[in-house]
Amino acid sequence: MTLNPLLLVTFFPLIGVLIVLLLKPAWKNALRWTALSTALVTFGLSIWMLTQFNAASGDMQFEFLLPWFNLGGNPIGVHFGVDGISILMVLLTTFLTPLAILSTWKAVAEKVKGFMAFFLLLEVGMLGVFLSLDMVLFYIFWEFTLIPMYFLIGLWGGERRVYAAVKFFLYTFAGSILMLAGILWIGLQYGSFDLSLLSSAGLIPATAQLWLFGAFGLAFAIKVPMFPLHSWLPDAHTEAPTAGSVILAGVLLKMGTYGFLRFNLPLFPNASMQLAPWMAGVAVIGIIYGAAVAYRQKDVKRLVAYSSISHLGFVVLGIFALNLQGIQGAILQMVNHGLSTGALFLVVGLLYERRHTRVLENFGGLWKVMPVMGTLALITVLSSVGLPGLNGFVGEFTILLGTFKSTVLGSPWFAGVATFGVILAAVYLFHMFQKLFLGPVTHDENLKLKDVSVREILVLAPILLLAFWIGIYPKPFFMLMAPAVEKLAVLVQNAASLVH
Amino acid sequence: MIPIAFPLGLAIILFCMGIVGFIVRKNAIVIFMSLELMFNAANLLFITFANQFQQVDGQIFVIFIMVTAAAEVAVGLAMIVTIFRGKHNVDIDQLTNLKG
Amino acid sequence: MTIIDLFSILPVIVLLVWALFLLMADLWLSKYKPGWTPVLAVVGLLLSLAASVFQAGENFSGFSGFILVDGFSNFLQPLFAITGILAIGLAYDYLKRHDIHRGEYFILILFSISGMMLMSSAGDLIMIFLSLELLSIPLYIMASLAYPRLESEEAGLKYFLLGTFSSGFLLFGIAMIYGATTTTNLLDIFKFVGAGLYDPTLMIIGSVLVLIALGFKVAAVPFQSWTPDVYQGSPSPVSAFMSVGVKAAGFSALLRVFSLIFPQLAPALTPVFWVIAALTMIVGNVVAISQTNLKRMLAYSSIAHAGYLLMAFVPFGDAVTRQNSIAAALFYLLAYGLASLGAWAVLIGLEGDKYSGNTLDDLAGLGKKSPISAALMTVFMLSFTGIPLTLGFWGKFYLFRTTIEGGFIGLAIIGLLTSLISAFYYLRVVVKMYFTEGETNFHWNFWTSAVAIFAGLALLVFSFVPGWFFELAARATLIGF
Amino acid sequence: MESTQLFNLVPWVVFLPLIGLGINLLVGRRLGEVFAGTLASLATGLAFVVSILLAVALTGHTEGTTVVLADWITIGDFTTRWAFRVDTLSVVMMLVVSGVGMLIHIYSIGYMHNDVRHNGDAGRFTRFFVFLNLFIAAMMILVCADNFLMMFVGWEGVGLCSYLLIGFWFEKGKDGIGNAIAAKKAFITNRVGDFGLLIAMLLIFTNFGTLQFDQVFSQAAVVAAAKPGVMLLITLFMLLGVAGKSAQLPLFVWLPDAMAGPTPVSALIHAATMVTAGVYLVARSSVFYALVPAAQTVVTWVGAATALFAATIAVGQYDIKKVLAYSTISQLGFMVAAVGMGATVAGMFHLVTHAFFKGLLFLAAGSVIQGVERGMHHGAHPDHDTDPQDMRQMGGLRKQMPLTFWVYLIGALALAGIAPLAGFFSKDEILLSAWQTQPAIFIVLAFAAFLTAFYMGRQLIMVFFGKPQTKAAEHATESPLVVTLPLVILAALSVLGGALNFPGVHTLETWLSHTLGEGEPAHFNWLVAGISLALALCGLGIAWLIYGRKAEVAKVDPLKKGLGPVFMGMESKWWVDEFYQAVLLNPYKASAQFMAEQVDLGVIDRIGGGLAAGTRMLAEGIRKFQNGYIRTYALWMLLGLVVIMTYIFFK
Repeated sequence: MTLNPLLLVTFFPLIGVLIVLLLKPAWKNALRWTALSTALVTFGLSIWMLTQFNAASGDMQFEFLLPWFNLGGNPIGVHFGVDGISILMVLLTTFLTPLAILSTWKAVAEKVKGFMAFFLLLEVGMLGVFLSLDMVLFYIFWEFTLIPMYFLIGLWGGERRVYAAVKFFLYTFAGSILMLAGILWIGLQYGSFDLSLLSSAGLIPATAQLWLFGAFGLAFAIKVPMFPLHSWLPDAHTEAPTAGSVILAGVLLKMGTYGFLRFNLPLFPNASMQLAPWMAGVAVIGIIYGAAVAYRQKDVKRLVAYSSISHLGFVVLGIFALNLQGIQGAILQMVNHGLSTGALFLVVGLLYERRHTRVLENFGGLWKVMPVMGTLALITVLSSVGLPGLNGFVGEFTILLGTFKSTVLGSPWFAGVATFGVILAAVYLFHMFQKLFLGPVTHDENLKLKDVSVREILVLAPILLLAFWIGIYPKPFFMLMAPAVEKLAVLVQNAASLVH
Repeated sequence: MIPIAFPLGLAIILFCMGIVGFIVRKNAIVIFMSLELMFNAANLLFITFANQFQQVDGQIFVIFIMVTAAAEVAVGLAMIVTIFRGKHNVDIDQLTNLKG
Repeated sequence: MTIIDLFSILPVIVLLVWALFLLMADLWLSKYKPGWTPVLAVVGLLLSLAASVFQAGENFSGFSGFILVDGFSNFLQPLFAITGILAIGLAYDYLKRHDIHRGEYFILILFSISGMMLMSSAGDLIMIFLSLELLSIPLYIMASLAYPRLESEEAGLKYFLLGTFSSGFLLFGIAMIYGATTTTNLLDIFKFVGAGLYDPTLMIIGSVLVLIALGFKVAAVPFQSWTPDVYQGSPSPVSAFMSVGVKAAGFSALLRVFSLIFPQLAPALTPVFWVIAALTMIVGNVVAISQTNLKRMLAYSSIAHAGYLLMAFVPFGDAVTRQNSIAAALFYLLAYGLASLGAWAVLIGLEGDKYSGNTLDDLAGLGKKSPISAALMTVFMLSFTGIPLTLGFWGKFYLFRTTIEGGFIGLAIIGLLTSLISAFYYLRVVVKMYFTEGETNFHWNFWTSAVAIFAGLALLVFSFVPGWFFELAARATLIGF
Repeated sequence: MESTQLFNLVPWVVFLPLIGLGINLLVGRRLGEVFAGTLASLATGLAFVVSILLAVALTGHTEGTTVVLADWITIGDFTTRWAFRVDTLSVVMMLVVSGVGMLIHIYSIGYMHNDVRHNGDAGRFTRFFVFLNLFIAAMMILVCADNFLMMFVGWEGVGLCSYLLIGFWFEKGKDGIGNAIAAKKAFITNRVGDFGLLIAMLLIFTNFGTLQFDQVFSQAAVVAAAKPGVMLLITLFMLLGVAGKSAQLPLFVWLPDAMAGPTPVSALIHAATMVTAGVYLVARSSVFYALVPAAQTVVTWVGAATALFAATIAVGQYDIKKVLAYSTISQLGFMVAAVGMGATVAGMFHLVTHAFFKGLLFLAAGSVIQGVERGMHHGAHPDHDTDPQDMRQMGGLRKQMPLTFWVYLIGALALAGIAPLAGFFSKDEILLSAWQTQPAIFIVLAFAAFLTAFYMGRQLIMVFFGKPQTKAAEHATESPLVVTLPLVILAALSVLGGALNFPGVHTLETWLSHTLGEGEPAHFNWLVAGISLALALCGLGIAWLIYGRKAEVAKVDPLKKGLGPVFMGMESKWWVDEFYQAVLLNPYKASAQFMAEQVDLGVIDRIGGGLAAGTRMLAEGIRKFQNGYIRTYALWMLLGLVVIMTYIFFK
């Protein structure tokens, strides 16, 4: 049989892990290059997969199904598959990982070996989450991602890293155990853990859907994170090493929103319909709340962390608009947030490397000192602010469009308030940019800061180019996801009609 | 032929005495005796039922139990002796270093 | 007495004979070749392991129903044998370092294990009592092996007194059941109970008393109080052995006894088990987070895991789920046993002379000092927590699945939440090892490490092929049910 | 047919500036000021040429066309594209933007040369032109978009450029941070407007199913009949957008602060082009407003009120640029009022002429400022306490800077509305339509016009007449040719601009009618013209009486005695900024602070920790029972037994 591209993409980083483990801890550059090249090859593989991918169909492709074992009559299979929704997440992962690794060149000076090993393991876990179609398999990968991230924060993090790491672990674990209960219940009721078998319309009775939605939803809501379950995020972000924050914001949070798309919508369509207004309401609160809190942060990383809460509020809002514009916008916004917030964290990381502080007050006037850096940071901020012509706007606008006309939500107020969040986004982000780069140079240490090096430009440039591309010509992205999303929307509609 | 209730009641009383003794006394030796009391209450019960069912197994069990009880006593006394060597008394209320 | 009868207890016979021989040989060996006793003990265990494997797949009873050889015993007996071998491996270096290298230890282990083996295949209540004593009495001695160390003696005496106290209950309970059903043979009891030929009052009292006695052995709340003290006071290898062997034996007895009592008394007993299981999980996990002594922490964690195992009993009422819950319990025992032995192994390596160095802070910096053992410890902790890619995850998975299958979602949720609490203190171990600076004095010893590595690898590797063990556990049916 | 071929050039009005800024971004710094400046000017100039060609093509095909470049967003039933609308309206805007833009580019070469040196960072010269080209590109997108969403790109794009250019000297200003704050203020205030526009677009799409101009406007009548409420909402939210961009009440506050930007920026963005985007938007969607009288009234009143309000403030200012800024707001009020009254052409006409003379005024003001700056640097020990923008420290400059004086005079008179300068005709048309439709509006606007004349007179006198008030003013010198040349051209335009829509000829009227539909040309009304001219003259006259006769300008403004508290209000901008500070900003800041500290750290963040602490306490509680006494343990076992028994027997 020919080698399945999904297996190749998912598990290729393991080869890198093996090599890394074989190398001597002292050979730091060798370790870095191994990790980087592994990540790059993985990216290449995912691109190759993209070329093989048939964008016209909304079905799962490259499906790989290998019966694993049987548990009391429940077959548990190694079932991978990719569709228009997950392929974007996969590409995002494989795209950000090498950049993140490249960004650690100077930042991670000791224990390089462990860092790289954990990082590649993390990539495997994330890809597995996005590609697995068996609920048990999904859960395994979902939980597995905790471990490398836990160590990345705990071993290479800031002062309060232990607290942050444990908090991160426990919060996510708390959510996922209830999801486990849900998974087990479904498996027992319907004799299978296989999504492709389960997500046929109207399978699960509406009453059961409600609490299953809760069980799964809680896990995902904590991961997203949605207000008020977010309090792990600022700590995790603040204490994690730069690369960790990038992946955390860029990919890990998407696991939550992806979960909503992959599980809650197709499996519990009625509950989704029923609870959509509530989810949307919480999402909107999150948008405003995150923006407001971000505005008053003194630590740059905390500020960006809260901005993530606000931005992901948009994503959840779009998902629960339950129409094409909303969902497609949400998916694109997942990518956008991955890019722009990832870039923001990279910028903050660069500043931290030079200045070893993240307190806003210690900066100011840096645009004069490091013009290139200033420009890159500005573009990043703009894409995060949702300036038309950059990626953020396309996502936000389509989400708002979907929400505004959503019949499920049935009220324009969600979109209205969310739109107000756009103003607040400008408030805190330009506040940040001003504190960092504008005004006079208030601290002499800042006067001799070096501008970005070629390597650092190499880290940021691809992200920003992609940001422009999505902003100006998002068509290919939408076309990639459209069939899958239409399938999903139809499924939800049918299920709702079936019961009523 | 006395009614079954009497020996049954006696056995239960003995058993409870054993329990109470175990809980209230502090001298290890006395606690030992209470344990024996509990065991023998069980023996009595076996005999009674064996007698009632006209079976022999019950009585055989009693033999087994006595043997094991003896073994336990041997071990137990040995322990108490070693502790006595150390502390020069056998007050179990002083054995509370391990707690929490 | 026929040859079949002897064959039915072949592993036990082998072990006992070997133990007696060794007992005499030790008189001479202990003087001239002290190193040989453990080796020979291991040989004996291997022999009986071979014997029990030789028995595999058989289904028959011996000694007129006193002994039952079935998938259940075939699953457990090798487990006991292996546990014994590992326990010896753990003790070898430890006893030397604390110069309590006494040959009795190894021989007593053999006796105790033969008791456990008998327990797993006991077909008669009296047999259960006898095997219980046979496995406990040696343990009483081993617990106080470290005399004249007071903690050890205290542990021994506590264990002994409370143990005897509980076996008093057991005995009285057996007598009651005997009175209720005119027999002590499990299969007969099952028949009579099924046919309704029994005195319900005596029966229920008796079974509750038995439940308490066995609950004591497996350390179920509120009969768990002895566990922390004894585990802390006894020499660590003994605690390790107890935490696995005794628990497994106790559960094997519980499964045997209650699989026959349940059909009739399910409505009465299910809620009891529900509450006990919930309490055990809660108390075990909650108290564990406030422990600073690792031995006590492991003790409480063992209580907690007893709670998880007890969950398997709650759906025991309906015959459909029963097979699953037996299998789940056995599978969980396997996962738990491996992780527990491994954790104790690391702890033993950590424990300095004079019994020092078994507090949480002594772990600080282990990640640097001895990366492998730290990594292994992490694996054990994750397996305890039930994180995927360890056998522990599948254990919990199967267990919770069974509980939900039985329709006890509430209990399952409690279990899940408590495992969240457990994550807290298991993680703390990892935090100490990796995230806090410190100087540990870790004694690397081949045998101790071998045990840890074996357990760690088993937990990791088998987690990729759990199906095989599920099959094995599923085949561990009880004869006659 | 080659003239239609010309239409396909339209994308270049965007691409050319982009190419210019691209090149400057990469190599501009290395190739020096002259190169960068000329390149940027060239890019804009070529865009101007393209615009002219388009205009030529339009004469043949007045219906115009749409040039589709590519799809943009397509989801389900929602689809937008990158498409350029070429019609008489958009081309007029293109001509103004690129034409005035080009002049200002050229001017900037000279101006910025001094400016960057005066502010001590010569390296920033190129950046200025990059931003300027970016602005031209964004403005072009705004004016030639064929759908609302693409227009929004330009809409926010120009907002960004204004942010960048206001904050061009981001380390200068009050406490060094003033400019940056002004920039932020501008952007966020605009965002508030954009919020309105966004909502309007959402409403439009949900009710029209498209955002394309032609399709939307063709359905407008139907929808208006079906859902009048919706139409009202759309128009009003749109008005919010207009108020943001065109600095109308209540969102005008950002424009005065925007003067922090270099003077060419004030001329180009904050007078000639960007701020007129709002007017353009209303003109573009005049179909909507025609259908919703209520909205029309609102728009008209907002415009008129702004016109008067800003004019009053302008009277009380001392900063030469601030006066012009408020005057701009006021003039924008005129335009908005005009388009509100349905006199779209008049609005557009005033927009064009205003672009000429207000651009001129700002540039001239810039020339004045730099003249004074040169004066400051003159002599052995240059003084730095002079504020080169404070009119009270100027005076008598007409001798030092004659050319600047003359062009400034022309501009001022044009703005004041003195016949036959451009301003006269355009403003007259607005007043005329007000006269015909709403007398009340006419009165307000007329008074505003009077004040306009007055404060311009005041400014002229304070700056150019009387004696020099400071050494700097004495030693001020005339600006170089590169600066003055654009002034002359603009001056010429300000003089002749009126011809664009000369009464009776109505070139612009007919030209725009192809896009806006036929409206009967306003017939020149001697009475109205007379009134407005008279008002203008006496405005100037009174200014002369108050300020001109005294030899030197009093330190205390003479009006203070006359008006007292009223003047205080004018001087301090009627405390609008303070009001917003108190009512909006501080409350938001406080509540955000509250959420960040009390709610987030205080409550939400504590939940997890609280649970952990609770568990710990529980643990400690249970430990008490584990007291080490064997008897206790036995007791627990017994208790368990008893409980179970009781449960079983008494359940």
